[in-house]
Amino acid sequence: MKNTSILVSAFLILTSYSSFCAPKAGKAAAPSPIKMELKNFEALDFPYDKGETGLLKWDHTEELNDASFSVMISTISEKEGWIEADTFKAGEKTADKVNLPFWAFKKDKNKYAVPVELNNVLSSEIKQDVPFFAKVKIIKGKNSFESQTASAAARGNWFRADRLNNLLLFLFVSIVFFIIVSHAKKKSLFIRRIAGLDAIDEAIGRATEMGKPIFYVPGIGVMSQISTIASTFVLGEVAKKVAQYDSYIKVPHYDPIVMTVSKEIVKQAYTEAERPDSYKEDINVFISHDQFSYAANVDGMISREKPAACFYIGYFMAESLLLAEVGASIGAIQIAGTDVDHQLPFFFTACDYPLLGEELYAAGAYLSKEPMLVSALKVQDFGKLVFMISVALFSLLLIIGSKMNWQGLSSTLTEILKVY
Amino acid sequence: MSEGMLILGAWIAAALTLFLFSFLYKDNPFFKVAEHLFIGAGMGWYFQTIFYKIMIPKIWEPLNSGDPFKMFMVIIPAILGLSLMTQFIPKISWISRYGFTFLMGYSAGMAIPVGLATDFMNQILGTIEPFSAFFSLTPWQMFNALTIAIGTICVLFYFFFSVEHKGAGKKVSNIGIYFLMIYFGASFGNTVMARFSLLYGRFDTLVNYSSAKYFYASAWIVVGLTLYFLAEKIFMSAKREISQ
Amino acid sequence: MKLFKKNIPLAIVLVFGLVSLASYYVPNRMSEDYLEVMNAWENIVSAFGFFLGLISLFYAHYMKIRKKADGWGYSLFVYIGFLMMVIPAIISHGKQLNPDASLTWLGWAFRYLYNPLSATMFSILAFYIISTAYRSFRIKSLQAFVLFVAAFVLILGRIPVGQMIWDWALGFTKVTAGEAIDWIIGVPSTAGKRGIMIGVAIGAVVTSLKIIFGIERQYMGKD
Amino acid sequence: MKETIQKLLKIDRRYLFLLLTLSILIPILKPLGLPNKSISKDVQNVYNFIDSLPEGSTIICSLDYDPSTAPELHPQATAIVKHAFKKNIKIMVLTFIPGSTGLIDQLFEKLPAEYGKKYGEDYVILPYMANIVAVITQMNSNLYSIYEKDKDNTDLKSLPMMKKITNYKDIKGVVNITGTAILDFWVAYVGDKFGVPVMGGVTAISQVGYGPYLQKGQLKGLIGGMKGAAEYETLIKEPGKGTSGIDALNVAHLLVLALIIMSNLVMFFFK
Repeated sequence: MKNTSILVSAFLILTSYSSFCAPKAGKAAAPSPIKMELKNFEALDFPYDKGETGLLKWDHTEELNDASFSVMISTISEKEGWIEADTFKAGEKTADKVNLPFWAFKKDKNKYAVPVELNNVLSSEIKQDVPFFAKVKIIKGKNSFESQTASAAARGNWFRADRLNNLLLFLFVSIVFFIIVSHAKKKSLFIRRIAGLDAIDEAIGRATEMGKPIFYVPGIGVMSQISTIASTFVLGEVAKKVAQYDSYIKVPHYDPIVMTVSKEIVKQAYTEAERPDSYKEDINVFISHDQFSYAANVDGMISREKPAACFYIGYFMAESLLLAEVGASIGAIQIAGTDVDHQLPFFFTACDYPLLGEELYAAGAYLSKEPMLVSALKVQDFGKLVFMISVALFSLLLIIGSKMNWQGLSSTLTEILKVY
Repeated sequence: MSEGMLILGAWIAAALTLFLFSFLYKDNPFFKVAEHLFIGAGMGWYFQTIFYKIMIPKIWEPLNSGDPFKMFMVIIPAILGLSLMTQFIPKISWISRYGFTFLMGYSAGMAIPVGLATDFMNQILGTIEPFSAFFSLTPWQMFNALTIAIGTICVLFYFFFSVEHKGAGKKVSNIGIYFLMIYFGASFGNTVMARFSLLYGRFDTLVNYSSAKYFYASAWIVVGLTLYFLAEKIFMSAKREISQ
Repeated sequence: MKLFKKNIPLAIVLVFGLVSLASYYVPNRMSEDYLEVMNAWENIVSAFGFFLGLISLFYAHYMKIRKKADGWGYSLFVYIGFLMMVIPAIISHGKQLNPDASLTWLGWAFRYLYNPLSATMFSILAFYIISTAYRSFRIKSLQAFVLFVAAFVLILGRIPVGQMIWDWALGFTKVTAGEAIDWIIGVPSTAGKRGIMIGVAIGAVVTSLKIIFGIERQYMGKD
Repeated sequence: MKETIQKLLKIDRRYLFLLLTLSILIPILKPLGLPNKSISKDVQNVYNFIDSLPEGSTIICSLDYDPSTAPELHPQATAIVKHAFKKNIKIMVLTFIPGSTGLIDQLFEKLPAEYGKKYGEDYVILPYMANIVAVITQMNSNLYSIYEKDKDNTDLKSLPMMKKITNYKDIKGVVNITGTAILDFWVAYVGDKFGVPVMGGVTAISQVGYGPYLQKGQLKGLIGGMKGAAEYETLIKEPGKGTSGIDALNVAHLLVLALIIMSNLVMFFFK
């Protein structure tokens, strides 16, 4: 891999460099009769980062026991500008304590590996590759010794090998995604009943009978939020039905871009329902780009216009209950869906038909029955299956492992799943 | 700011607070005034934020910096932003798509690895972690670890879309529903205190504004509102009698 | 025309999607710069979007006033509220505090106009929480009972008097209210929340894939 | 009779609103002094820590809350400041969220005069800073490289109480009162890294999440919500907003519980 080659070349350059300058440094700083050396002391670039961190390595030897170290860094020259970057005791900061997974970093307990965050040491923002010099002061009792000087450059790397687990998972998911989606069949696939979505017809029908409007509140999300995208999908289907029933819908907006998109969608829905003449520009109204004034005004509108049905579908924060409770007080049928987990309890208690979390994403597929979308639902189910199986399998493995005392199993599993 | 302005401020703040609260009794002209003022003030607040935090430092200054690269990096999003305005001309309104498609791609791309990392891998890890030293746990901790793992699986099963929830599947998804109920109940109950504290804070401010220092602002406004509602009630019932 | 209306926008989504995706795996400064630029672009585009909203808001209320529609008088207050924030902002150059920490005009408008309105709207939730609780925590089924118990324990155990009641009624169990709350939040409630979160995460990943590869394009309208 | 009781199920919700208003308003006007005897270990720890500091030592108070969480957190901050003033401990106030500057002004409007304290000698208020991690790490070497001036633009070094202070070595402890995740930064970057004792004051909701930090001793103590504030006020024997607040919360919570029990009883026996 490219990384390793960079590492190796850096290593070669550095070792040659440090061996070249070591004698000089040794001569300069050798006042004490007993000499302590660091074995295999080297400065490297810290791998897989954007180039702000260097790495110092040396072997642990017996004579270093109960010593302590003070790491010195200079970016000017090996003679001046030394800044203390780190101090620690022997046994700390060994290579197995570096926060990188086993496939990306050799975790040798008998080697010190000290990352040096140049940003923090120099207290300035680093914008390009920085060459630096490093040496270590070894303090043992009252004596202190200085090691040879090593140097390297902290450079930006091109691949985060520590995130390989994430990348593999992503590739796996996308392959499954493409296989399932490209085999989408024309005949309808089974989707389990989602009560909240079945109620849409009932709600619109009732509003039509009573001659009252329908409110569709898309929440305070911006267009790039997944819940808002899902909401525009449901809006399309709801608007189509409203057009068919020749009822009246109102969509109050928080975000102007979402309004732009919603206008197109509602217009399209009316055209598809063959009622383009019933479409009005004031179906989508902009209210306010401020959370609570939006809530206040929508509350006011609901209590004045007394809609027979209210939809709250999209991204909601504290206004969830502000809207749902006013809707409930005028006796509207309320259908609500959001993926914000901590607002779900309020929709669940105050509304008639809640769509819980993921059900919102399924709404588009459920209502349109479009094969491509339905098959994407299968991918979602597959993902859940993967989760369930891995939890079951890994926990079983861990339980057996802890019974049989398998060393390293839990740390290996942890590193595979850990986010770096 | 002079003392007088602070007292005036207290009167305005007390009035607006009480006007919004009056909605709890019923919709009324005072609430409507506060509500519309709030829309304007909310938009005004954002307007000045956008003007002083985005328009000036991020658009105006780079454009005047004379650095062609910086200017270029502002002109592109500015054109994309302007394309949104085609919304007002129905014939070419499709151009506004260009204004947000890049945002859609950008945020969709960002969402995937982060979603996999924090909500997928991390959650598996969190669920299985207690099992790594399973036999050194107390029986109660063992029970808890198993409950979380099994509960999570049941809840996920409830969300399965392509399987009909019948027979054993129904039982599993039912167990999942119980876990959801506990989450909903607990999360609801947990929020109660925070909301009550907020209300306490509002009331405390109102009580503060009703002190002599502010010439009893909140007290006078409460009296005024009460009189209004009484008068309206009497007037309305009188009107009803006449119409009967 | 289809090229401009559909294909190019979809290509933009694809390209930006893949580049953003890759930036997670590339630690180099370039990917950081890319994210910074995207952030700035997002800010600028949404700033223009805000003006789109402002224009439609002003237009709608202007029409109400011109047509003397029902309640047109209230529409005047939209403009008043706007000016009451914007004029002070211009006078005090967008700063809320003077160097001597006294309020500027904008600071005054924020503290006595915007803030009470926001905070009051937020605090109205306390009233709605009580009426929702009254209506919906009725034990009609076993599921509703579980919902009720979880909420009840959390409400009771949070206040000192509640803890005293708990100790009086359930003291013999040697479990304190705090421990019961910790258990509910830490164990069964975590399972419920985690299930929702994982479902949502997978749904979000799949939806993002659909967007990047142009399978989900409802947001572009249909023609 | 039965029908009248049944009507309770569909009671006009405005009566509920009225009850809630009274249950919160009355304790504000006339504190009931409901029992709040138990004092949690974590609050006691904060109190003990500050109480045992030698006179004249300096602590940092990072006050990072805005009006939305102020009802819970402002009483905590008030109690801490009162305690420090009583013990003649000097306070350095920092903030990392812009919304809290007004609240900090409010806090120091009257308190110092009551305890005969002077700005610059007994306490100092530093200006708002945006980048918390950079600031709190940098303060380990030299705080003047970040804060040259105080919030009134006076040269910070010229203030009497700053004479002996250059970095964390001269600071005895940090109290961070916040409704955000800023406390996590203090724990991770200052407590763990530089060994300065960190204590927190948080909202009742986020209190649960800090269990692990307390257990491992990364947090020396924690004040949680209004109850924590009330407990602290009891400890320093200065009942204030926390005490009346917890009264109000007690009554309001009991009201909710009574209402949901009542609606269930009515449903069971009369339907």
